[in-house]
Amino acid sequence: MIVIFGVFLLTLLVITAIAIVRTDNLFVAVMLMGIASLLIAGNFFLLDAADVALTEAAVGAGISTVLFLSALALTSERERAKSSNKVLSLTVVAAAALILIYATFDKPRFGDPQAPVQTHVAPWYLEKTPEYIDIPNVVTAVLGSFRGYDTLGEVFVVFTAGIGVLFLLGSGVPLGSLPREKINEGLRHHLIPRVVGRVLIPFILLFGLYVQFHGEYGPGGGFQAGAIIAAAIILFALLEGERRALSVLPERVLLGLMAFGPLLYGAVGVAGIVLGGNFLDYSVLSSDPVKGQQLGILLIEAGVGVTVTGVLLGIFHAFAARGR
Amino acid sequence: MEILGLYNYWVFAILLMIGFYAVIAKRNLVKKLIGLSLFQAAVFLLYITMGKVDGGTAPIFSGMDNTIFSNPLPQVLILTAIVVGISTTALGLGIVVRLKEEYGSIEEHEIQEIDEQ
Amino acid sequence: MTTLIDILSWVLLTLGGLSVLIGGIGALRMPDLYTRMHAASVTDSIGAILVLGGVMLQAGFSLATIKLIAVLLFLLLTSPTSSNALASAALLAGTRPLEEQAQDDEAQK
Amino acid sequence: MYYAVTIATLVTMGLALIRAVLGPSVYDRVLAVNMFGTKTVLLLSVIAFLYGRPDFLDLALAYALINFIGILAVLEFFRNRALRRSTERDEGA
Repeated sequence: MIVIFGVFLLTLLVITAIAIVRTDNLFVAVMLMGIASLLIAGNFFLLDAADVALTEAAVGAGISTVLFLSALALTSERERAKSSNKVLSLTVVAAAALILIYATFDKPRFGDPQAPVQTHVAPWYLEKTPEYIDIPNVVTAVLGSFRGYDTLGEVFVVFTAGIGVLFLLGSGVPLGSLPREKINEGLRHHLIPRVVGRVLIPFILLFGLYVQFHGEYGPGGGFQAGAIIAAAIILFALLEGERRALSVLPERVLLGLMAFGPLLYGAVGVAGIVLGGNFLDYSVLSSDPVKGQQLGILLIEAGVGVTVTGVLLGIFHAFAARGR
Repeated sequence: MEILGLYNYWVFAILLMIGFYAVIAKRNLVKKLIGLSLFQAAVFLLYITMGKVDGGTAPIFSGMDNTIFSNPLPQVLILTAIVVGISTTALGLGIVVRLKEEYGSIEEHEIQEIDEQ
Repeated sequence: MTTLIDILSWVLLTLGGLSVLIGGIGALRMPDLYTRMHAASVTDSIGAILVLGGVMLQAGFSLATIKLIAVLLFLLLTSPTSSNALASAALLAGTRPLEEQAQDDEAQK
Repeated sequence: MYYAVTIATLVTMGLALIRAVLGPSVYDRVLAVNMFGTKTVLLLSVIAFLYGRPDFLDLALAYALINFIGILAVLEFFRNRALRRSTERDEGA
């Protein structure tokens, strides 16, 4: 039965995707992307990926809509040109789709426990996590410890993307030099959203912290928590105007946060070397190897969370500042 | 159920190609980025689908014995990829915004025309 | 006692599912934006209360119930607010309710 | 019984999607997205119980908290657009 739910959601997803490509109104396309994100998160949940669904929820529901809309506000809302070489592109795409579908017939069936993916390293992770790290969430264990190098790389990619956006867009005109009426006051005159939003923001922040520190026991971790906390502060900026948001978390602090995460992550790795282990080997951080692993994961998750918050907020402010 | 056994992969292929179509056929740069996001979503779907095990549950121990767990590894890869995806999309949007400021347009062929002049 | 709670929760879940469905049909079939909004709010308020209430009865007294109460509270806070924000944005942008439109058409004749 | 509720929610999601694709105005689409969000919250909470893993209610909680931001961003976008149009008109006049 659950398989059929998944099939239904996926069918809706395909319909949404076609609608996204067909519409020439970019605002509508962004709205439909929101729906696609909800559908795909639902699917991830059905496919047993609670952590991934939580990430998609944290990123897709708020932040990506906000970013696309601020880009649309700076560019244009309508697609003007007709598609180029429609027939040719459609032929290429259809041919490639057919080849891909033909290739799927060699794939192991959905959910097959004997598929090569399931037999290679995954059983080892599932078996050894209680022994080496002793935390319930295997995803966090793999993310933080077994594949720590990968995650370090990803954190650097996020950091680089953030730096790139800041280089491209800069931070715009400094707020102090602007005449008063030019400063974006946000939705201050909309009383009801403002009151409700104010009630909500502390809870979102609290939930973000819960996701950050509960990540070893349930779905969660630095990536999700960073996105959720950034979402809370973006909500504040939308409601109270950017100036208030920037006085809470000034740009210098944001830059510091962006750099602090990778530094903390790297420092934990170097600490491993100094204490006589390998890079990113947390076992030596404490006298008890298991405790050391747990401590290491806690620290690097904190680093990840800080970077993601800093980068997403930095990007948001860079786009918002460009509108002035 | 045999027919449904590959449905997720078919949706992956179709979704991937819908995103790809937006990237190659559309001339609006924001639309191309939206297409790229769809493309990304399709890849995420492929990975997560591969990690699913029949009768399994999410790989988070909950004190129950003899439970089958789905594969944690694809989930780790995709979890980080989602956040990386949004930051790179933001970078792309940043480039589009700068192009609009310099060329006054976000349509690919108009930018090319201005360049050729 | 458990049977009673079970029956009660099934009743709540069925009613909730029904109201969600009715609201969905309404949101599709109603003639203009404001009436559609009215239909959609059925699914957000009574539908959510009934469904989550039914699930809560199944969960018994546990952490899950507290989370469900939180979910319900936040839903009841946010969805009317976003409906209100949307309606005011639409009204300010010049979308008018159907009846008013009809009256104007009459007046023009 | 969970199945019945799930099916009802899924069908409603389908109906909301049709509304989002048909439009006709942008507000209808925003309404559909909003409706879709609350339906996802219901779906996730019911499926968490269907799977017997109520600890995954965190997901529903995340959506209940965060969906709001998208709608506010849309509101802000409309407000900005109205402002831009009025300044353009002023400059044109």
